Amino acid sequence: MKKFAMLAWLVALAVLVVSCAPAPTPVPPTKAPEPTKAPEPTKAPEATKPPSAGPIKIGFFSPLTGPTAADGQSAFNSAKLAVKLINDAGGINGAPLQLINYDDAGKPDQAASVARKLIESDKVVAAISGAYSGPTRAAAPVFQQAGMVMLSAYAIHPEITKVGDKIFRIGTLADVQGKVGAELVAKNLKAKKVAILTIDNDYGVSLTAGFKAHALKVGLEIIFEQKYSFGEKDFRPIIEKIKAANPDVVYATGYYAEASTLVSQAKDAGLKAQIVGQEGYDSPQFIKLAGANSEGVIITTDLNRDSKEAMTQKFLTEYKKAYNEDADMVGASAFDAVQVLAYAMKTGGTTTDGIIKALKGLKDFKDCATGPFLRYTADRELVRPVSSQIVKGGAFHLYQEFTDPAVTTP
Amino acid sequence: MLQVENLDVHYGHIQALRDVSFAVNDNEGVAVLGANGAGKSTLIKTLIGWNTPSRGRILFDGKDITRLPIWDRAALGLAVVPESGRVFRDLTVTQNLELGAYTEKHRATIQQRAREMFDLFPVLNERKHQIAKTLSGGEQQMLAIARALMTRPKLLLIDEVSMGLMPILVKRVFEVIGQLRASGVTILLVEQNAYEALQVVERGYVLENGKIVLNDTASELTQNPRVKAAYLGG
Amino acid sequence: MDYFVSLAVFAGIWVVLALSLNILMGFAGQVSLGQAAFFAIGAYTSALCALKFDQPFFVGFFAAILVTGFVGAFLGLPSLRVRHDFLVLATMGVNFVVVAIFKYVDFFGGALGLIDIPTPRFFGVNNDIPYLILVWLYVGAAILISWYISKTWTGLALNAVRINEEAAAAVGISVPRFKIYAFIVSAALAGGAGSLYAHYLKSLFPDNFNFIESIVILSMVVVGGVGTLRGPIIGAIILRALPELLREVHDYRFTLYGGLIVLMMLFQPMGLLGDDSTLMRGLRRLFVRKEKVDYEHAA
Amino acid sequence: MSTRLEARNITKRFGGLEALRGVSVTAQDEILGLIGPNGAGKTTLFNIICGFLRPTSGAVIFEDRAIHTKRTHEITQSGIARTFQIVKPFSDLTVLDNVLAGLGCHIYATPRVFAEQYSTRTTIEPAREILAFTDLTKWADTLAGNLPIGLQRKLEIARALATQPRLLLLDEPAAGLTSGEADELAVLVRKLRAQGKTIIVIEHNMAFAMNLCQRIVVLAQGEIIAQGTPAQVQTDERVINAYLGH
Amino acid sequence: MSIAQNLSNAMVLASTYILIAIGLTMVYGVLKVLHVAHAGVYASGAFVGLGAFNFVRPFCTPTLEDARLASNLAFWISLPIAMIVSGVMGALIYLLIYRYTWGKSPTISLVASVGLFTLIQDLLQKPFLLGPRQQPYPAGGAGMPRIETPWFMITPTQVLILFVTLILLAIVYVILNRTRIGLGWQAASLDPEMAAAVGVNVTHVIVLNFFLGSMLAGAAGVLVGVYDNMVFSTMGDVPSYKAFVVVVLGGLGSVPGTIVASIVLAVTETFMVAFAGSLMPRDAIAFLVLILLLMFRPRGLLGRA
Repeated sequence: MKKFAMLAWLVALAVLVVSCAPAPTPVPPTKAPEPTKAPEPTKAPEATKPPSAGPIKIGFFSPLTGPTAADGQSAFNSAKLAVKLINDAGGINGAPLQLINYDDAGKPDQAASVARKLIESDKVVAAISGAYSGPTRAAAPVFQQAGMVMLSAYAIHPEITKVGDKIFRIGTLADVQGKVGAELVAKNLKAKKVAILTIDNDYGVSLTAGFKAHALKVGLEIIFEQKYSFGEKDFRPIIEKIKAANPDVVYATGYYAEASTLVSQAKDAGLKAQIVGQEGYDSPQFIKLAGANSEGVIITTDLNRDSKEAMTQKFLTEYKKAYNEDADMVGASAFDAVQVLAYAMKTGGTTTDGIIKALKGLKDFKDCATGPFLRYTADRELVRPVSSQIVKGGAFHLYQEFTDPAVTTP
Repeated sequence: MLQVENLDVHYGHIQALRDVSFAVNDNEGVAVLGANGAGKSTLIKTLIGWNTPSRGRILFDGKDITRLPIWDRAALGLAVVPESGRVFRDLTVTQNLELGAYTEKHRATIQQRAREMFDLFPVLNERKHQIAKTLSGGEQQMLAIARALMTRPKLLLIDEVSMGLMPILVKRVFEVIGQLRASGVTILLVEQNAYEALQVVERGYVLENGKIVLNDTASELTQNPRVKAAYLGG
Repeated sequence: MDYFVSLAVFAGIWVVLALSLNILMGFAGQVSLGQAAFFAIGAYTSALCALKFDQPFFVGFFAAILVTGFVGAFLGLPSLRVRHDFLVLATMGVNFVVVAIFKYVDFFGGALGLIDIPTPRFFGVNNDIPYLILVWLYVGAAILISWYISKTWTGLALNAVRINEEAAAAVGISVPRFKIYAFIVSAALAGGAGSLYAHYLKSLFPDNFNFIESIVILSMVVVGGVGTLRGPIIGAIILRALPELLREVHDYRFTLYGGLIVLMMLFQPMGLLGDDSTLMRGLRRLFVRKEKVDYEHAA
Repeated sequence: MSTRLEARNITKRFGGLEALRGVSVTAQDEILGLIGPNGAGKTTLFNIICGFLRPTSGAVIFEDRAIHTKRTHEITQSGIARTFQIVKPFSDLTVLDNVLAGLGCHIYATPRVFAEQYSTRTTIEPAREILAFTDLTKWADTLAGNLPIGLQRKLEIARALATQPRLLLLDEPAAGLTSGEADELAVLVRKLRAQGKTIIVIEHNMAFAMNLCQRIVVLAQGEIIAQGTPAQVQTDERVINAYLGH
Repeated sequence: MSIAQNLSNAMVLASTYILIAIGLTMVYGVLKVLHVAHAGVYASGAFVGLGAFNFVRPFCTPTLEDARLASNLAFWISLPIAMIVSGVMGALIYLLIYRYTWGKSPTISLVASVGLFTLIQDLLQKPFLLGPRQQPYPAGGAGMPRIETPWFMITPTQVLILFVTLILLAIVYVILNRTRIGLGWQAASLDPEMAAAVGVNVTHVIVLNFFLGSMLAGAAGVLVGVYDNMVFSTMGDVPSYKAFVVVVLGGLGSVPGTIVASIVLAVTETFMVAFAGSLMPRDAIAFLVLILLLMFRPRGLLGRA
């Protein structure tokens, strides 16, 4: 036993030492720029190289472990795909892009540290958050303070962009999504009575706030409202109550895991009301998990799979080709974040000021999966049409496009 | 039957038994006497296997069982009536008896023996299906003895059977032990109640502070002033 | 540099958390899986002082310590009723309820959390170094407090309570009172750490304080060595640094992390630096010549 | 002789079991022996006196004050200390610290508990005196858990003495001791008596009790069956019956 | 809203709690260990069940015309496979870990268990096992009927869960109360030392204990996976603490107590979510109930004093 213990300790120690030893060159976990990244025989000349000759480094962080790892993986995969497509097409004015990704494990303090690591050790020129609101909000001030642009791909917390003039957002603000939801319910579905289900995090709360604000204007009656927790698997008691309240529409915020459970249980319990969701549902996973129960569910989202835009279709097919699965909304947003950033660097150069200037000047940008991007507001929020989709025949299809600036402007 | 050689037992740094050697022969009753804390319980626990000796050997039927797992000792024919009985409190009387014969695989044999026990202890028969914890202290002690007898043990270890019992019950329990002795069961008795214990055994040892200080026949020990002094307060 | 500063800041915060739980667990013997609740209460108190009442950092910091200490006394009450595994579960429940309150009550920011918490700047220096120094001053204070407690009558009483409550009562120690003392000090220390965390991270969400964090804190104390001063410090630094160091093998970092904890518990149950650990025995053999006590002939 | 402690008509029930039935005991300034077979209720009575248990009915009066509603630490602070049948030293602490823990008795309830270090010259001196008195000086720096049982019993007495009690309850202090150790112990207890402390001893070892105690109360089955001088008790028919099992 | 419908839903929820918690209770009964990694076994069970289901289903199709029938058959094959693999996994956990931490401070076992749980979850998340995404487990009701009454309705999947739970409970009951080994278990959980002294091989009993309890957890994983039509690597997160609430409510170590506590908790949750769900999340409610109960009954609902 004694010897065995010692042996096990040695093994453990060896593992630790090996894993702690700094890798000779910090190999970023992306394979995309590999061809251009020639083996570096010595490190010394690197310092003397002109900055334009090396790859342009973009920082990226997303949850690759923990309960939100699936979204982090989608985001990371899509960003890698975008970088590959850009590099295949000649990079940024000849210089290849290099994506440097770290796992934040879904934790804000890890994101805050990772942000600093990206800035210092990896010397990135700009960063993209492929993370949820908590980590994104924790990293944003770090980039702001370092004078570096950060794009939030899909985190929807309203306060993220308020951190400062260097923080931009790709995804539609929750407030806008909520408003579009209310518009859809009132105008397109011609409903009167609505039940609201709110997931008890920033995402759900912001969506519900937007929805309720607009619901007053369009004359909806909210007859039921309830919160539930992230990861909820048992909506049955709530559904029983909703059935009793008998609304026309259930506006249910949440992500696809909760949503697929909700729509299945609603169908089981014989709930007749139309279910309306948002981009959190927008994943092939939703249809895969809910199966036939997902038929007829309407959501508001940025990704229009029926879009005729070349880049949308290219993203969808290339993603499927690269990863052998269908792309989702989170991935599309991360993809677009890279696209927008690449565009900004192409037009404005790789300095922070240049990127900001280019982003501010963005007009009707169509080189993206969830486009077109009309412009950035002064608050660095994106203005664009919001689409709504309906599940039909086991796939998302366009239901209605919302372009009314009164609704879609943040 | 049982031979103990040079046994040392430690609890951490405390030594509870020092160089204890003794033997129990076939069909013999032996008592180990001693005051509280003299090491009697430690001795029994070491024989059962609850304690591991730091030195010495325990031979049972010629086989070295010093390092044998506890449950295998039961299979060899070593049964125990532990201090305060330790019946399985939440199980029924019958279940307790069945557990006594745990090493016996045939159901019919087990039932047969359980019937024998009910004959031997009619009071248990009345309470067959009762949960053990509802039994009185004396009944629990009887149950513990019956449980130990279920294996038809070669050697029965009995630890402080009189502890916490009313004098009338102590009498009754010792009567039962006497009967067992008479029917040829080999018994090692650890007891504070020297007077009763020496009535039912042939030989005795006196343990003091972890050491065996006296070794004699029961009748001699009863007369021995040292025992008398220790127990009857001189 | 900033990266290491941030690692050092967080490491310092976790060292305090580990030390705070150590007072409860190592000194008073009360195993708690709710330490993140006190951490949360401190963080929220301090953040609210800054955001809702416009108070400077130090006001929030001391308010955090006071409020958490007070709440600690209250939340320590279950320890008077229930023991051992029941207490573990009860404290875990406290963690859930506290997080739920922060999440569902709008005054505390609700699910949207608290944001724009200012990071204080000292001496006109425009980086985080002074803050880092402040954090480690607090770590020093926590070490000093732990050390001082262990030297005072309170420490002796807590030790007595941990070892045997009945014997403690029999020498005149009010067991409930000292358990509550331990809860107060432990909670207050964790509360201060929460304040430092809030002002460094600048934003707070209720989910930052899930009971998983309590488990991490407990693991730090146990891996390092319960009841010692060095143990929790080293445990916190190791468990905090491990995921960062393992970044290079990032695909398996939590597999390794979990595996190492299991191995630790199998082969070093006293903790890396516990009194009877291999490492400490080795160190002692190297540096101290221990006179052999002859227990045999004690009597 | 003034009455130090009076237990009045104490009854204690655990569920259906009656451990004590209307027991009344008075202790003057003396060494009082409490004997009886196992399960007689001796330790239960101790536990009631020192506050671990509440009597189902009856009262405990210590120096004219009722203490049966007080908690253990308050009772200890008011001047009653005890030892345990199954020794409970603070095993991870040194022998010296164990005694210091007892010395803290009158500090624990004051604010000094936070400010003062427990191991200073002013506290170590009296602690060492107690160690010397109980002949434990040699073991001062040994962990209590590592001591042999005999010394642990002594340590329990030392720790109890450190609380400066006027009434000392000793629960089977001679159990597990060699006759030599028991004799030493008896000497120690007499010395304590000479210092003016009242002592109640639970004892199994009759020889020890008869030798040491000035007066003896015999309990059996939760009732007092006899009391008097050792000589009286020793010859009492009921005592011999109940206790010696004849 | 229908009280009867909520009650019937709650009973199904209770069934899943029972299956997960009984294993924990059995482990606690003998070892007094808070076995967090049990939730890892539960998730692994779901994963193995799903893997077996997906592997077997294509083989069932050529011989059976009806896809529905094929899927049902595949489920009934996958369930015992998942249970056996989970059982072996549980037994290994004891043999490799708890055997060595037993008898030391309970926090050591707890921390080891937490480490193991982290490890299991992280491994499950790897692409060559389950991957980071939720996977559907489309077994439906596995051939069970739908039950409809005027007051409430039970879906085929719910019938399946109730049915399997009842069968497994019956088996556990028979094993514990009618077999020699079950008697040995009861004895070992009451007094391991004494049980060993009458010849109960405590090591065997404990291994069997882990095997059985983990089998039930594996079954729970499969059933919950089918119920939610979702299997994912972190599905053990909630059970890792919820099962403890059940075990503690039940009085730590009492099997009947666990069953009662599961029902009490499921019913409380169901009705509290309906009436007070916006005041507090479900788990916080569960813990509030636990804390309040512990303040009044410090040893759980059916705990021994």
